[in-house]
Amino acid sequence: MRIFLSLVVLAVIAVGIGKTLMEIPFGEDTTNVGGYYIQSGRDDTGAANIVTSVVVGYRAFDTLGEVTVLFVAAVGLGAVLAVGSASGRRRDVEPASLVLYTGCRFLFPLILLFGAYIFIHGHLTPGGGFQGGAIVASAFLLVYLGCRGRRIRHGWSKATESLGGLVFVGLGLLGLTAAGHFFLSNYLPKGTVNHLFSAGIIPIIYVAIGFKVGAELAGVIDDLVEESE
Amino acid sequence: MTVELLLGVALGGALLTYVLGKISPGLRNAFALLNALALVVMISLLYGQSFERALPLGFLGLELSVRMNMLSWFFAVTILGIGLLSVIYSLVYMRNKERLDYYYATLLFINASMLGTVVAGDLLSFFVFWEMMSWSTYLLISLRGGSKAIFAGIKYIVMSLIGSLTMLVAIVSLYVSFDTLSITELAGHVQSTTMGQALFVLVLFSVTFVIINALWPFHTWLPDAHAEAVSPFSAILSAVLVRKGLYGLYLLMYAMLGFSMLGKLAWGALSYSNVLAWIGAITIVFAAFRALMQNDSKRILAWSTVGQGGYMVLGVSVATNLGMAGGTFHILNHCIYIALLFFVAGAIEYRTGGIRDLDSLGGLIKRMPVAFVGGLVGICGLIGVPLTNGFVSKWLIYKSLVLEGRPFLAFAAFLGTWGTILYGYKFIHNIFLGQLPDRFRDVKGIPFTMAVPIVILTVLIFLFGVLPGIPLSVVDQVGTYLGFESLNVSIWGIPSETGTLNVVNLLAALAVAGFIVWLVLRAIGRSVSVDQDDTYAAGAAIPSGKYHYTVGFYSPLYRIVGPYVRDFVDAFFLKIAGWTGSVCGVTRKIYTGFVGNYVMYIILFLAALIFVQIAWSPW
Amino acid sequence: MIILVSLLVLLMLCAAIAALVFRDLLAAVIASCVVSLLASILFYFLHAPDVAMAEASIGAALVTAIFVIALGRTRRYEE
Amino acid sequence: MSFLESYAYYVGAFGLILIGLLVILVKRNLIKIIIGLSILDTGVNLFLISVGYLASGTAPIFSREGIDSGSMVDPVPQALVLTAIVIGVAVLALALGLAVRLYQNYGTLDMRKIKELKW
Amino acid sequence: MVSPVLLIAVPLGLAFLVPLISLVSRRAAMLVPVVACLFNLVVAITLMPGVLDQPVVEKIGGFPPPFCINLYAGPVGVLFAALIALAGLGIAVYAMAYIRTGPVDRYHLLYLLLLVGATGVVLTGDVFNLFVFFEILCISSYALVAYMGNKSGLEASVKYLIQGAVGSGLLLMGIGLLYGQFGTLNMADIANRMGSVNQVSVFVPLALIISGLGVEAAIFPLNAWLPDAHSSAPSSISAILSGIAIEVGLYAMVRMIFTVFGATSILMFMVFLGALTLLLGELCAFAQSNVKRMLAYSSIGQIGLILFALAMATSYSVAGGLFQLLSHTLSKALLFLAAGYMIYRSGSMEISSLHGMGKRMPLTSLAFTIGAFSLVGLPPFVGFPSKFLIVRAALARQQSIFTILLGFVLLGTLIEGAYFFRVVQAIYFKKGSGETGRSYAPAVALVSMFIFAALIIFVGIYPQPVADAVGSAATELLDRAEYVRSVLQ
Repeated sequence: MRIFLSLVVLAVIAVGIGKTLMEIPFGEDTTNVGGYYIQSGRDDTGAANIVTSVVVGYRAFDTLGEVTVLFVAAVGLGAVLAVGSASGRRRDVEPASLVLYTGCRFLFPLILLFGAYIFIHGHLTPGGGFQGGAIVASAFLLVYLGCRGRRIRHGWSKATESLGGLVFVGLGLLGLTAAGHFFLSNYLPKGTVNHLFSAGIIPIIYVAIGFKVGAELAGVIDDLVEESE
Repeated sequence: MTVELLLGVALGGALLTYVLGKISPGLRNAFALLNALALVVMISLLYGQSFERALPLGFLGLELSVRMNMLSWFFAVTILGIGLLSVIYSLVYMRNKERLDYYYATLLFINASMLGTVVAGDLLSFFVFWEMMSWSTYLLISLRGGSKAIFAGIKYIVMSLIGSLTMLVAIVSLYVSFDTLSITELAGHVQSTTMGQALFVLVLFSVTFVIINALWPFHTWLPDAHAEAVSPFSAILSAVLVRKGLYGLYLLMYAMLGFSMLGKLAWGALSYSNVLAWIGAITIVFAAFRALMQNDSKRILAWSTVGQGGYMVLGVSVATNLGMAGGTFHILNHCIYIALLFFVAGAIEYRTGGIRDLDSLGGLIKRMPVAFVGGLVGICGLIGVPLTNGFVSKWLIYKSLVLEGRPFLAFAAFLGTWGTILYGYKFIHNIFLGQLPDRFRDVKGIPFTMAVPIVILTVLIFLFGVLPGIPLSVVDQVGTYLGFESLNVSIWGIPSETGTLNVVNLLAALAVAGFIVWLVLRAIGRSVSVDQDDTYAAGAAIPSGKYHYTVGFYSPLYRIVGPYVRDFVDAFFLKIAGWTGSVCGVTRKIYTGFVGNYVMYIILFLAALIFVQIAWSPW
Repeated sequence: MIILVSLLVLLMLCAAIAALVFRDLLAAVIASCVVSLLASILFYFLHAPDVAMAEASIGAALVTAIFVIALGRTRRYEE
Repeated sequence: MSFLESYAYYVGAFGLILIGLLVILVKRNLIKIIIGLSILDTGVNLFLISVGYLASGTAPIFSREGIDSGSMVDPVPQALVLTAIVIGVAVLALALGLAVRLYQNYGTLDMRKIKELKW
Repeated sequence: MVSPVLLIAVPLGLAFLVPLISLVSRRAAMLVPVVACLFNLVVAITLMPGVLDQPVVEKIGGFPPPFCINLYAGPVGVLFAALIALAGLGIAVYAMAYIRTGPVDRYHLLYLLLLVGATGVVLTGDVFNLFVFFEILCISSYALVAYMGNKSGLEASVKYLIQGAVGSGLLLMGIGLLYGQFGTLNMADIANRMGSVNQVSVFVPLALIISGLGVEAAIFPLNAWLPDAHSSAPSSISAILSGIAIEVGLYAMVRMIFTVFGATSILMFMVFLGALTLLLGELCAFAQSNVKRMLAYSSIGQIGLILFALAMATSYSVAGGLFQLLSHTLSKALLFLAAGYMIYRSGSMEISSLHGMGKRMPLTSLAFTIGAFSLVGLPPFVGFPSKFLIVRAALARQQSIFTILLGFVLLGTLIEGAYFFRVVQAIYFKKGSGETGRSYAPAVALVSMFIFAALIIFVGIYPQPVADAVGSAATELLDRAEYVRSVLQ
């Protein structure tokens, strides 16, 4: 009964959306803002990756919000799992096998490095702070899986989160005082496109995001794996 | 002496009373008394003045104003006078009770807001003060605590809220049409309005005023509220607060709409005044019988308040200068004797330890003579015995009804008076006459400060009864202010072509009649007083409690009319409240607690929007 | 190309339906992981390498890991 | 064929969205509902990307000189989806945390049994 | 030159600072929201006079508007920002005393982020940015609802989260469809191009967006999360959710309908929906015996009233709706705050356990009474001018349908009055069982309550400045062309 009703209702919605999609031809150029970004994104922001120039340049404010969302979730998860938690005990699990342990210890720095590469080169190649951060976090996930009992120090992860966010906001606020008087305006020299040191504040922001996202996602995993404190 | 100052003193005094109460109770009492007294002095200084002034504070682009004229002055003086007496009375009555700071502050606040309603020069400030009056009254009705008082409070505030919401709609509708709320300006504009709107506004306003004036069928809040409030406050409720409804009717019918407009709002016999008059008549009769059925001293008085309101409305709706004068004068008179009676009932309650049940009182005449005199005079005024003020006003109302050719209405009014006599007698008899129950042997008389208001009011009843010209000259000025022809008032009464009301002649006639009665009684001989236990049934003495014959007073009458005078309106309203409760109980079941359902609501809402658009494309 | 895409889409929808019907929650989680992974491939076909990366690393990997951890602390089967 | 060409992605996207919604609507297990949310998110993301697609386009990255900027796909939906993915994972993480705590408190994840709050 | 972006950036910076601060001292974190709100209040008040003449369009990143995200600090935005800062300040002060258990630093951090999200929603001029800030607002409220970690809090939070997530999914779908049709996300730009496409095809995005935002705005069939969440959250959070979160949702919805879509044809439907929401909310509230749940349902009713007024779409009615929104924020926040400590002392949320509170906690009870009276719309409290404006607006439409709907709305108010008066009586006039000793709420909490009470009375007596601000806000909301012009000039 319930399924039937759901299907009927969803069918109605599908029909409605389908009708609307007729107006949005697939695979054709309907953009107007996007076209501008492609045309002048390189000059405006100095980033080769136009997605990056949109994410950290034109729509950097969204990204600030996005970072905040992740921050909220990490903090909120901590709060939810911490308050009135049934036990502060760590579950005793048998340690991983030596092969896994050694493999993890070996892979951990490599994955970290890969993550760092991804977010440092965010303005040049696909990837950026979020992807890099997620990879960094997956390194920590590996540690949890392979080297049970190891945990990141909360002080450090908190400080990283905090500093990452502060760098982002601080860079933005500097824009108010620096050239142009706009929040998050790209006031640093843009350099040459396709060079590592180019695109003004974009790489700095992406690095900050990378650290922050890495720390937050690792914190999320940490919170879920262990009931903290 | 300005009205702003008056209002400021009244409102500020109320707040200050509360603060002072936190410092010292004595200081608070003194201040409350002083404040009430100062207000009376101030209002008497304002006698005869007439002005309208804008307040410095506007409200949402509207100009607020206060005004003073005979109508306002008349109502203000009753409010402040009863307020003062009530405060005096409270000093002892409320002693040793809890929350006195709250009590005095709220009492004075209610007085201040009532004062505000009558001096308001525009409908918005009228409404604001009206609402302040409503909620502060609500805060005081339940003061005693207990389920009955709480029920009375909620009943009052819900009715009152209905009234104020309808009034708000009416006021705003006027504002939307004429872009002003000043009463004087509206009076000019209203003449140009359409019939439909006039009727809309009139009906909405009338609902409010009928509710607050507790006319049938919206009387149901009053008996509960008046009976359950503390007595000094019941006096205020009954004497002045209820009559704000009449003030509203005056404003509406005469100050704003005017005769011509009222005259136009008629379909044959079904005119606004007629409907109102019949509501008044029904109220009179219904309330008289309901009062008769009560066994609670304050409830009797409460129902009599309902009934007397009917007289006033009768007088007002007749819309001749005589009827108007009768109605207006009756407001004053009622205010005097009902306050007196509540004070008396309160005094009995105070001395007997909270007893209001008429079956268990009796014989208090010797223990509380002042109360007896006050009660008797008050009841006489209520009934309209000659030489008391009630007589004059009722006489004016009857006369106007007869002159206007409204025999049925006049008959209803007479019927009501008979009822009044019956329950008035019951009140006096069951409290003061008959045997004194043993447990009341040691009851003391009324304390001095409680006696003061009683004595003052008793004197006033006689004064206005014997010299009706004093108040009538004021009443006449109210009438002329509202546009009625002036009555020719002399100090002794109203001389006119169709029979003269002259209290001197009446006095003489009564003196002669009294002398004859005295002679007859003397000729028949003295009655013999016997001891209470000096009665025998089949030779055996019965314990005195058994034949306390106030129990079941009028019970034959109850058996006959009882089934027909149930308060079915009240029952109806309670039923509506019950229905609302069940509707609520059903409605809340929407929120089943299962989150899948909740998501289903969201999706259904979306699907419904889309479906309607696809099917009918209304948007 | 279009056939490949259609197949992927079909596979993805099948995985999604599998996630709907599996009573073993772990299997359902893996199915949703497959959905993400296939979506990630589709992103790549749609010339969105950034998004593909993000979906693969976040949507497929991290989310699945979080799910599995959470499953470990609750119960594995639907009641 | 042309239908597939035009709408394969859309079908995929809205298929995911509808299946996700269906999971949320008919399933009682909280984890299942959260899986549904994740599928819903993926579907929405896929839809957004498909909106920006240009049939003959290239990825919007000037990875080497001489790429025709006219043939790039729209970068804006990609930026949006990046954001949406992160937001999705944030919500999911929080939801799973809550689910864990809820399980500790109620001993079940069946939402039909978890309805102390109603009416 | 004060920039409106400071309203978002500075509190956000402070929020990022909190983990560092809490490394030093956990309790010190509780000062951060207070500081942030004070700052925002000052900034918003500084911006206000200028904005009333000429809205400030802040281009973030410095690109020309359709290409950047812009903040639109018009009268509405700044008014809301000020309101958020004001209510946020009062509740933050209260929470300093009220929140004693759990990771307090995280509480204050999430609280601050919730305010940031709300401020972002009201200031932004970009559809997707609105979504992002909305998520900040929602996610932090999910977490805060569950903050106490008790059964009901967790349950409410999960239910809220599921519905909220579905809502935001729908919203995102709607935004996607909009982008597909217009190729832009800037509100003014979309509004500008709205005429150029087939009106039928924008309906589905509109429906999606209304449903999505409607979940957070708690309009009738979409509001099932609200009573649970508002009644189970810590009282300070109930206050901010009732006072700010749902209003912000409603604002977003109205902004979408008025400015972005210019969908005047659906407004009549929204008027009905508002009246329906009002009636159902009040009816449900009437049947409650749990005081916080009653307040929560009353919020639904109030939202219905606000929606009713806003959807009538005349300058009077929108002004009245915004005024009502403000008065609801102040009153409901005060009610929840006062109820919070009464519940804390009596240990139960049942109305029957509040008996005799008038004697035990006189000041808190007074605060509750003021809030209740104001919500019912009694003068001289702030609820009255707003009710007056709404009634005026409804009658000024001069159509009998609006008069009839107004009758239903007033019926709702009557029911609301009945249950609030019932509670006030329970507090003051019923004899409480058990403990009767006096116990005051902590001074800090009382200060916060009295800030609200004083505002309620002050604005109730002297509504003119607020009425002016609200009036120009209404003009802004209704004047689509001016909005487009000032952004895209």
